[in-house]
Amino acid sequence: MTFSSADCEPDKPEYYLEACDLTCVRDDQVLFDGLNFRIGSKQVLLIEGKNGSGKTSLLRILCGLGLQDGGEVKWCGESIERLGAGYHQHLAYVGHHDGIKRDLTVLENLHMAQALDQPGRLTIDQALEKVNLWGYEDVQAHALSAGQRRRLALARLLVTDNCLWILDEPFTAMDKEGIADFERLIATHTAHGGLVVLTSHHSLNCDGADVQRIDLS
Amino acid sequence: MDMRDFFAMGGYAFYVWTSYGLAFVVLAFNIVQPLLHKRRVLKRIARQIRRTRRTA
Amino acid sequence: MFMRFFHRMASPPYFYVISGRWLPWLAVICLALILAGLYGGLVEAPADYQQGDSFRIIYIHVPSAWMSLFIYVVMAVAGGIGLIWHIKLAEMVAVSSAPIGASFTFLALVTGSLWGKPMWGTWWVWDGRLTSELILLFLYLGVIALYGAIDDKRRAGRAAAILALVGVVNIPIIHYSVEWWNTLHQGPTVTKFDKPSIHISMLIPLLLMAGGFKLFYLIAVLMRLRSEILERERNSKWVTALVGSEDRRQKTEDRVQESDVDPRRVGP
Amino acid sequence: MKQVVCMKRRSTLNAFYFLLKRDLILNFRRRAEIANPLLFFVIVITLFPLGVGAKPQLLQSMAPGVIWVAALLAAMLSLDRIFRSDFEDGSLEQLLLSAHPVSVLVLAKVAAHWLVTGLPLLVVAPLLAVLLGLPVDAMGVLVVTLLLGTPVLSLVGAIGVALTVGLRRGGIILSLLVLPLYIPVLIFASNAVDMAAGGLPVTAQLSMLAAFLALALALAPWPAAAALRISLS
Repeated sequence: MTFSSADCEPDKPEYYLEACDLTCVRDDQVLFDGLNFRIGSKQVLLIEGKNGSGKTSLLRILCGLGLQDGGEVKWCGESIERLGAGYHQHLAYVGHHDGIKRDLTVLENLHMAQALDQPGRLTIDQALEKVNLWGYEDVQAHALSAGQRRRLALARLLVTDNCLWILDEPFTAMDKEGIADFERLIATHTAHGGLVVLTSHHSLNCDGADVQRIDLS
Repeated sequence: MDMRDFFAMGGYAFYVWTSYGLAFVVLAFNIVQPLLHKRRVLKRIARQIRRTRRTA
Repeated sequence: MFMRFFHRMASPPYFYVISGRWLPWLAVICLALILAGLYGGLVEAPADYQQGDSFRIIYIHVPSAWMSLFIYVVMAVAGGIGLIWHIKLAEMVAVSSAPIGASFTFLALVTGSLWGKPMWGTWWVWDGRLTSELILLFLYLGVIALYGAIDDKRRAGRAAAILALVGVVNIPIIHYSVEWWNTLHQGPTVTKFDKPSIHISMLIPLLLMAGGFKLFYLIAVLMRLRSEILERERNSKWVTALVGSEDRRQKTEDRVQESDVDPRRVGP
Repeated sequence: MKQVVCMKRRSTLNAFYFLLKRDLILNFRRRAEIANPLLFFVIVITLFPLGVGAKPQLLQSMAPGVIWVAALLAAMLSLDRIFRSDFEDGSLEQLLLSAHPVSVLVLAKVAAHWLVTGLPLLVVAPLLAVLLGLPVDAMGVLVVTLLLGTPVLSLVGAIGVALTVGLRRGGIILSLLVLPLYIPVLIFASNAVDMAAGGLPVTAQLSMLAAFLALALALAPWPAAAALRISLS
């Protein structure tokens, strides 16, 4: 099954992510067992659970970074292990470590992100506008505050072409106004047919997006 | 070849018997160590079962 | 039929039970082989005309040198299978073979130097084969150290498998480089360190010992594998059932011992 | 699975170029760190005459081996820098999740590392060879062996670094994993310089080094990428 870049437009609604009885054991502790879910376009999956309940492990398994002890993750019906780069081109992941090089400027970080995947719909200026980091182009990342670095990591989602967002507690170190902005971004992304999987302690009020919830604890 | 000649090994007794002795030690080590390891593992699992049985 | 056998063997509980049954028989055959080889080598075989009785070290040195290379290849192949088809058992075979291979390499090195001492008067000769053996020992220690350094045992197994594969690709390169390097410095004057042209009565014990060592490796790796399986599957039901039943049997034995101890006699 | 339309392949080259440029920028932003392997190289070479005495005849016969062992150790010590900073700030995960094959990206990082550590060794080595009294006509061959050898050190070293990137004390184990794999390069390179010092032909040794380079270029990135995937899992 080939994916030409044309049909990677998020507006095509037939993408879906599926987990088939996923099992994960971290040093003797069964974090989750026989986990099944499926989310399609325009849907958001919120993963809740107290600390240490395996939220991050689940996200890393969904990205193909982590290794599950059982079960399988499928993207459009095909196992992500076999798809490899074919799956990663549709995926954007923001983990605990924001993946921002401290010595590079904002602009260089975003150019690098675009080089690693495909340039997305928004230009860099538009993306910076949306996460209100406009004007910070030449600032080196180590000069930014934690919240600003978080927003830069989220700007990376906007400048690259991806349908699936996997976010690990995106709202940490962000102020109330930043959270509201980002919830709007999630809403527009899903409106365009994108999928979002995220973990968060805050209650997510994304009007218009069909939110599923999974509680791991 | 009576016993004394046998152990003398034509004057090379030291080299021959240390090699064979070392071989025996190495082979024995490779048998004994897994046994000890297995016993330790079994004991740890047994303790874990007792712990889970008491809390369950 | 073979695929079905191989498939069922890959499941840890089945493998644990089967290997438990085979071990005693393998041990008996291995012991027989080694004793026959020892008898043939130490008593039957005539002394070498040139080296006298010191040549009998060959019956330990050469088989363990063969084993060190053989085990590394088995480790790399098992590691490769474990990586490509995600078979946990193959990964465990690779990891369990590393210490055994390292001990055979160490044995080959020391017996080589013990054999070299009477012939050349020095404990260590920078001979091509001994140097390759020493580097092989470093490769083994690398795999063992890497496996020991990573806490998550599954990840450690896969990392060690990759290192073993990279190592096995490098072994021929290192071997021929060292051989070529050896001809540079030593020159052809040194008697070939090879086995002396071997008479049939000397060859039989050598093959017996080699067979015995291969069987010994199988036994040692099975034993390590069984405890590795128990450790990795300690949460699974079959292990708890197995250990549970053994635990209860252990308790009943303790209770029986306590009751027949004469209360009057003061315990140690 | 057939890879996607040719537009993607061009951008894999583009990604390679971008990652190479990014790493060079990062290294030049921390220029001081480039000097460390060079200083180590110089210090190790100056130690030898102090250790074994300064008899010119002895030094000259030892010069090729000493220079190459020092170059090898300097290259190995700087290997940690390839993935360490990326691992700590999470951009290594972004590399693994990129749309392009990871082995190409690993090749870019190794190329950047070689340009920053291997190449400077090439420049400094002839000057230090003078310290050890290496005859002048061997300088050319010394530089050629370093030119062919140091990339192999970086490529093979990248596999070792990828395996130990997740470990807290990975440095010690890295040397145990990587040094045995450096031995063929050391043997042929130092012998080439030795022969050149004696005025003998060195084509055989240099062609072996070139063969090692070709082998490493072809085979090393794939296990390094697989090792990264495992270290981050």
